[in-house]
Amino acid sequence: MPVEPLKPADFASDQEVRWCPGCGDYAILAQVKKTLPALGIARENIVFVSGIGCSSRFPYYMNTYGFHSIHGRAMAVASGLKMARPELQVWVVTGDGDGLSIGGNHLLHAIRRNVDMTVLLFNNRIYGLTKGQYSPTSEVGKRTKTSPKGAIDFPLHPISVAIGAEASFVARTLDIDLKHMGYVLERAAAHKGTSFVEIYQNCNIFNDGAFSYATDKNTKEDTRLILEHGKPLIFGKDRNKGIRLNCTDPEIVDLGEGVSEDDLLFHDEKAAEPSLAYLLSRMHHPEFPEPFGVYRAVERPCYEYVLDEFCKSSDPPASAEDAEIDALLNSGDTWVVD
Amino acid sequence: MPVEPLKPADFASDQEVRWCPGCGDYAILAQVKKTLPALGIARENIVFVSGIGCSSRFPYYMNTYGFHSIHGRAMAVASGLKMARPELQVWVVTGDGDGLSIGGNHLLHAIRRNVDMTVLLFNNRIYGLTKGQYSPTSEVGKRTKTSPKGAIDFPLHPISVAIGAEASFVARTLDIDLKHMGYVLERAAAHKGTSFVEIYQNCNIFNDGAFSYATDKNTKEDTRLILEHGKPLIFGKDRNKGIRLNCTDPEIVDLGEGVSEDDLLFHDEKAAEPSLAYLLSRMHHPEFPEPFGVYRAVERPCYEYVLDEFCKSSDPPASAEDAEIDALLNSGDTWVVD
Amino acid sequence: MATSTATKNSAKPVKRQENDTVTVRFCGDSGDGMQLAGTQFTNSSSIFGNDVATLPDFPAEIRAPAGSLPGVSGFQINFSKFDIHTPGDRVDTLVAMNPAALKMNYKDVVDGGIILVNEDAFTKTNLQKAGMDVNPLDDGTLRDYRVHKLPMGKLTTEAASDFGLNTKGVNRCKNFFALGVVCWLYERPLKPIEEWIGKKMGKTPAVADANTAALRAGWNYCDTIELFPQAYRVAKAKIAPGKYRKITGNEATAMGLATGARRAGKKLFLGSYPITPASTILETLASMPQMGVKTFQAEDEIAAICSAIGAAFGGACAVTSTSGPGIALKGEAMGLAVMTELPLVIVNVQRGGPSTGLPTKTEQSDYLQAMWGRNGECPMPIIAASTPANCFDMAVEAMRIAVQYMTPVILLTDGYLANGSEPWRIPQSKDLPQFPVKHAVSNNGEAFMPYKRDERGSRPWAIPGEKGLEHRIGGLEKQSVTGNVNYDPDNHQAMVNERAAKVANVAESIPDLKVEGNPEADLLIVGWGSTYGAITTAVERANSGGKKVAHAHLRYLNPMPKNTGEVIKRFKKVIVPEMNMGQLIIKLRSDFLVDAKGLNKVQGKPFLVSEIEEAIESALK
Amino acid sequence: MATSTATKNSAKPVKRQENDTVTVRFCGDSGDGMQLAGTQFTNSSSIFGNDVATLPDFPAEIRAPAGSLPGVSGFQINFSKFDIHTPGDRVDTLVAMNPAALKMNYKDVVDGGIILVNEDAFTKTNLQKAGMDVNPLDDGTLRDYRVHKLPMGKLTTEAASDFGLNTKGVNRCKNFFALGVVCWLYERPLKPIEEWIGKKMGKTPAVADANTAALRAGWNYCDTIELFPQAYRVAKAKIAPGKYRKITGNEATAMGLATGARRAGKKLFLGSYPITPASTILETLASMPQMGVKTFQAEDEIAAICSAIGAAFGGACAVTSTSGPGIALKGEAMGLAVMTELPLVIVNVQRGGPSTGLPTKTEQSDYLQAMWGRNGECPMPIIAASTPANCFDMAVEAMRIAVQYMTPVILLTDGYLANGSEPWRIPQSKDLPQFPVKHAVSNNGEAFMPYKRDERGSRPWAIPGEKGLEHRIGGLEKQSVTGNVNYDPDNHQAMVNERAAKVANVAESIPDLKVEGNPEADLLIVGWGSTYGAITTAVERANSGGKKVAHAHLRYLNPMPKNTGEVIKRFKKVIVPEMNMGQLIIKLRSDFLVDAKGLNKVQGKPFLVSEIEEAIESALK
Ligand SMILES: Cc1ncc(C[n+]2csc(CCOP(=O)(O)OP(=O)(O)O)c2C)c(N)n1
Ligand SMILES: Cc1ncc(C[n+]2csc(CCOP(=O)(O)OP(=O)(O)O)c2C)c(N)n1
Ligand code: SF4
Ligand code: SF4
Ligand SMILES: [Mg+2]
Ligand SMILES: [Mg+2]
Repeated sequence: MPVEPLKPADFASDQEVRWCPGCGDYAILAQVKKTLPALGIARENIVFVSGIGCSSRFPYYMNTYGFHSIHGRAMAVASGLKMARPELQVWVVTGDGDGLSIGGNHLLHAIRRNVDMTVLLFNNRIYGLTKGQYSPTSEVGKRTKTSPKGAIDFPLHPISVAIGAEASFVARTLDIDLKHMGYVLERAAAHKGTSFVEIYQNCNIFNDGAFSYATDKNTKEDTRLILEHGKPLIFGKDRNKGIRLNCTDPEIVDLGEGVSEDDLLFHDEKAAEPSLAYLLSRMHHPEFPEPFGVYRAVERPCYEYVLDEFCKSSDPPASAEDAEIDALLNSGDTWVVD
Repeated sequence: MPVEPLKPADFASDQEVRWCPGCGDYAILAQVKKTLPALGIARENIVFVSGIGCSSRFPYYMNTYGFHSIHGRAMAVASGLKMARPELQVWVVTGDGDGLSIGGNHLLHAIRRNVDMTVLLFNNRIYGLTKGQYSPTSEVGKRTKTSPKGAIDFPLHPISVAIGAEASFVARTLDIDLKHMGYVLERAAAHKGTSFVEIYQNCNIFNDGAFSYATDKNTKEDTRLILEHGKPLIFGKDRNKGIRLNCTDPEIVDLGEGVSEDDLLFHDEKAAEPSLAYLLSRMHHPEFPEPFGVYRAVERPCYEYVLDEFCKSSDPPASAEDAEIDALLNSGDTWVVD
Repeated sequence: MATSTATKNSAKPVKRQENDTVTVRFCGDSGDGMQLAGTQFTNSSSIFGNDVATLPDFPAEIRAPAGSLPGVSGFQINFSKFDIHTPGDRVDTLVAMNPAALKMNYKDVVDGGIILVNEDAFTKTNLQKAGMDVNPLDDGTLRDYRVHKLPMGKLTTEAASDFGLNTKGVNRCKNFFALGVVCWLYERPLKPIEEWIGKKMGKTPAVADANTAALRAGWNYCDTIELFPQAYRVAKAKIAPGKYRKITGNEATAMGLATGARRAGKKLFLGSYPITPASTILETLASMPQMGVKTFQAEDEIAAICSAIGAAFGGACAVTSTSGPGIALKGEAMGLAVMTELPLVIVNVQRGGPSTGLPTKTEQSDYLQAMWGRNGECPMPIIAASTPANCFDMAVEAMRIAVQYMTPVILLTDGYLANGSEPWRIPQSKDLPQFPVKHAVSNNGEAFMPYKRDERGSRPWAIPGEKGLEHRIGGLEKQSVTGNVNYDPDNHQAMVNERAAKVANVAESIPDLKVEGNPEADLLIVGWGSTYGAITTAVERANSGGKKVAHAHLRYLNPMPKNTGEVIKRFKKVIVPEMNMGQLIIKLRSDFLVDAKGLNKVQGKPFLVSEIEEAIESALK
Repeated sequence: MATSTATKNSAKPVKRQENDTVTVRFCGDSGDGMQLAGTQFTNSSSIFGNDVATLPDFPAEIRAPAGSLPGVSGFQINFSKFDIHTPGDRVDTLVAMNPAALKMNYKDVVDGGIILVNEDAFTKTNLQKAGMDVNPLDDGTLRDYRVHKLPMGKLTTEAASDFGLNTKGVNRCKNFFALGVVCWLYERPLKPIEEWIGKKMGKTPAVADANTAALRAGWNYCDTIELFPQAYRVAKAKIAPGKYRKITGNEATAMGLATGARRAGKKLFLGSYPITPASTILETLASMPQMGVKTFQAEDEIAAICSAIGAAFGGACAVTSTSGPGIALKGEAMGLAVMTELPLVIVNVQRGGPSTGLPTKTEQSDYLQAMWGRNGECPMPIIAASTPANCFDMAVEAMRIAVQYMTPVILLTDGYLANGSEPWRIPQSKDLPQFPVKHAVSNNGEAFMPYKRDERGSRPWAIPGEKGLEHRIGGLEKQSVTGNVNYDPDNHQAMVNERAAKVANVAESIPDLKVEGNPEADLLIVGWGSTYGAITTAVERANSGGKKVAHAHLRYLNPMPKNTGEVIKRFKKVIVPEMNMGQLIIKLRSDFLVDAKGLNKVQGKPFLVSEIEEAIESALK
């Protein structure tokens, strides 16, 4: 069925957007709206599912089908929806609290099952909606209302978690880099399987500047490493620095002084085993530039399509006499009394 | 306080052990009892906490303090216990269902917090207690009561999950290799932080022989790779095969034919970053020998000890007049009416 | 009490005493195959033409140590020439395969009843394992019973060792030997059993032949050595003609759900997580992909219900099944289903609580949880099945209410119904209710109002894929009609009222509460759920014994049938038997201000008929 | 109505009308600092010597778009020369900082009441953001009120721009300008406010000075231009002498828990997960490490309660705090606490439901969930606080009951109590109850019996570290006395009974239900929780208006005080006001078979006094 070309504005619902002025969520919303038309999927076949949190308000602002569920359970709701209706395009929007604190287990299991949907985890390293408690991605020592002496929980790294859970697609992008986000979103949407996308998102009210090192014009070339499949890992304003492998440890080297591009680590999204992607996920600011882009994109069967193969059947006719019911009820040992 | 030397039998409770005859759990129980005396910790200072499952019956059989909690929540119960009483030695016994299905999130978070306790995950790749449904570690295609056409969930690898969750100590052992198990248990108990130990365990009723490749005398030398810190990765009956690194991919090589030990990957438990440990966790039968022993053992602050530093205080004296209460209640803005 | 000659299987004529009703219990070690023997005895009895009711009793452990008390497994069958409703209070014939089984069960045998023991198992070791110093076969313990000691091990070995099985294999046939004996005793036909063996074990002929040989050996042994001075017969019951099958409650629930979805014209989606005694619903539905049934074994109970809610949003007939502890976990998500007004069936196969409690035992103690186990004003329809076969009808009903009223519906059954079985006259699809779903469709670009209600109070079910109906739902309070998020005080009150009214409206679509027994009585017994059999039998007996008692059994617990208050207030005395400490009675007393009295039992076991008879008696005193 | 001269702050004498009670509401955009202005006004009033009660009203969004309707934030204070119990039904003076705030609030002002608006904010854009076409200051909308338009922005700028702040910084001071105006109007002392500014903002003197200047400018503006023809005074209340502080319900709960643990001679452990409106309990306790309080922000509510159960097993005074949806998640673990009989306090700060509902609004709709939201027979003591300060006492009580009866205890408060505040006479530790815990100790190697009960029905609390008491507990049914796992039918019944009896025994340790108001009346109002203030005021007014009404307020909901039935049956008519659709009333009707009538409101807002007065009136008609 041909779909008329849509514009970003067609994806805006009639609900007033209610994030704090200056919140990074606005940029993400804008970019998602910009990306969707290119996918050529009719609005009615798209569903946004979320949990609870500032980020999870997202579905209300999209003129598609949407489900703002309960805290931490978006992945489970979305999984069920996708199993029942494999033909839909399903997006999950979640936060670092929603997706990794209360919802960590559902994330883990949806990812391993490789249910075909795109997961956007808005990581602002804080609980926004409940007004500023630390989150599982908050750094050690962070002082918040619930950690007045500084947080003592060692943070999770969302991408490491996803890779530990057998993710087939993992990527990272950033709220303010719309172009990069657009690329990543397109790739994620195109991937068959659970596409896990971490989006660094600024909460200007409770954790302002958490990612300033990666957004600041002066530092971003040195703090970000843009991943490109099949290319060596090069970064820096002058693109003169690279990442080399020392056994399983990455190290930063200066290009040119006896080190050529060929000595560098080459990115391979499609590596059969995720060890390279995992290793990349360990590169953290300030020791390393942080990798952005697609860490891993491999093919693996999707749960709901295999399930659908087993059960292939359209909605049954609602007929008064139903041979399949009769067959079911009469299966097994029966006897006749007359 | 000197502790009188205990014998394994001292750790047996008066409860009759009720696993199926032939169950791998018996061997683990025996070995835990054998290991404990050497630790020199008084019985009353040891607590075994579990969830629900066959494996989770474990605490009943130990003459220590014990808590058989609810399905999936052992890690949370144990974490709270340890926070309240950091001086205790706490063991968690869980199953692949209890720990990785319903309890996956608590496992993840306890591990990242590095609460100082030893977690024994009995992996039999099946739900035993509920009579044989597939588990999150069951292989794709496994036929069980709930997967009559074969399971379509891609399994989790417990060690990859633990590493993805920032584990400071990760190890694997096997029910029938008591000596190896003893070594791993001792190491795990000695480690300060969450020690995660996967134990391959045979469920002879619902999943018999799941690990026969690793237990069978004829194959075990070729299917198991015993990790030793600082040593090259060598295996095989004649110890003539090794693991070499090709970028981030392990490969099997034959020693001698132009390949020397020095070309092999050397094990390093203490690597600052867990990438090596992760890579090892990706070596699966039948493509690779499976690594047994300590994958990773690094130091990191433990949540409950830092918390205790903040709150250092013994149980308060129960005195009629309590200056600290009065100080608390009188804190903030007050005024006097007279 | 007439006597008659033997069946064609028998070598010589046997005198058989006619009985109306008999209760047999097989018990032994978990490894002894007692569930199988019991099931086959049931099948044979059903096919013979008796009415039957059964009660399996599993140990909590998978395989407790062989010969130990916790390892004992039992299976009880009541078969009769009349309609029966319970597996029987007390046992006429007990088969005990080892000392532990004997110890745990002999007290349930009627005075003068028959006890058949496998003598070979009464070794010193086995006696010790059962915690017995002296052999109860010798010390007079069993003096009130007719005890028959059979060397079943030896006899089975003799009969079954010619087919190439090893010793262990041969020994495993002794449940069929015991079965053969009891079949002889009660003149059960062997043919259905032999056919079953052929079908199930046919692939390994050695096994099939050995078991058949053991079965026949049991029968022939009785025939030959005249083991029993007296044999019995239970005449065929007057059973409505039709095609029958034996059905357990969980099978019936699973089939009812699958059927219900088709009667709605939809596919079924089940999101579930294994838990005793509900797992077999998941297992049964997992084997029905040909019906378009999709099952999903989720990572936990919360994911299970949430996946079902997602599937319901997508347009599936969605179900989640579990037992009490699982419901406790699902509470928050049940609230989401109430707020989003999506159809969803939630099955609770109740078990002994609180907490992990007694996982393999039965109880009715989750009624209050079903009513009120959620935050906020969160009403849901609740219905309960009364017999194993009734689980089918109530599952269909649950689905009907869910889709017609756009609401989650709780279906309560329990461990006793789940595992118990009865013969079921198989209904024909054309006689089953139909309630095809009509999804909302776009109306010329008219703005879609997802919370605009119809005459039932239901909102439209618009599903993704329908162009023009794009809308958003969620757990926040919504504005009436538009469904937008709304915090207005009056709107909240209005929506709370609308949700309550919708659930109350379900009463318009359910049958009146029927009064069984003697409607002119002063005493009314009000029951719900699986107590149906025991109450019915007790009330029948009381009435035929000259007393006057009425019985009303609630299958619809929320809302209750419209005439419930009128019925209950009509009687001078009201007794409410429940396998809990008094739960439904709280609602009855509060709603109707009637001084109903509870009859309560929390022992992991169903009521005995006699317990209810006693309560009737003392109430009428 | 006397008049008097001005305070020392004032330039010239002002005539002041004496009022008994006044209600002021500050409202504006979330960014306008209304909560702060309200709090400071409250402090000043308390210190001045009035009785006060407050009600903040937060928007559900963190920062809805500036100027929008959902972004409106409010804070209401009632201050009086008498004892008061509510923040006031209707508003005497409203401060509205922008059009949206005016629109959302003006209808609550009494006829002829004062409305102070920040004229500068009534721009076209702002009017549009509030969805208004015409300016309500001009179109007669406010004709029934005394409206004062102040150019607060401009005046604040003039006053506060000399201290080096940028425009934004200066503009942020306008809440203090408004506060200065209202302080003048009601003769509130500025000193406590200025001291507070000095303490909190002292580190950045520019900010402190600018705000102080704005505050004084507000006051002086009134003084100078004679803005109000009439000023007011509310005389000091006759307040019991002592040291006072202002306290919100959540602060009181947190302090009560910390205090309770010390009175038990133990350390406090809190396992919690943030959720509105309970988060501030976690936040407050997180700041008390000096009291030996350990707080743990868990990954979810289930981990939170389970960590607390683990801590209780270890010997801590353990607590978990949350709101309704969190309780729904904790149900299964609450059952574990019941089965293991460990002390545990579970705080539910109720909010609007069902599901996510209205997170920032108040409701009492979790009583039934507290009673029955778990599988199996799973009884727990439940208590409820009636005022913000009473949260302290009830938190101490919850801890006492938990450790004395070895049981989880539910403490119910709600969003209204949590955020509302009142002056609190600070108790002295020596006057507080003490209940030191005695852990079980080893007795010469005698076998330890973890489920042997004392006269209260409590089992011993033996904790790891005690040699000789090693034992195992868990969620499976346990044998009486020994605590071993046990599936015996009679034992299960016995244990269900023992657990119920223990909870019932709590009634022995609690005060009788008191009858307030006129005990000779025919009409009794039965309340619980935060309706206390509104009911008390309504009953006082009715009685002083010549009617006869009694009031009984339940703080102990399970078990109820022993005389509850007797009290309730004594009256001809019983009305039960609840901020739900009728929950406690179900238990009252069922327990006592009394035809009590509900007065129900589910609007996310507390009862108005007038609503209860009306119910009294129509009941007495
Ligand atoms: C069951 C439950 N527990 C807790 C909450 C309260 N809550 C709402 S959102 C949230 C965390 C939000 O953090 P995050 O997911 O990072 O989203 P953000 O607001 O930062 O975008 C919490 C704790 C809730 N709504 N439901
Ligand atoms: C809340 C809850 N859900 C489900 C169950 C049922 N249940 C008990 S153990 C178990 C799985 C056991 O598997 P595993 O953890 O692998 O242990 P094993 O028996 O294999 O040792 C399940 C599903 C339960 N007891 N409680
Ligand atoms: S609180 Fe933070 S995350 Fe939430 S809307 Fe405001 S800026 Fe965005
Ligand atoms: S079912 Fe399996 S895991 Fe459980 S006790 Fe038996 S053999 Fe062991
Ligand atoms: Mg966040
Ligand atoms: Mg297992």
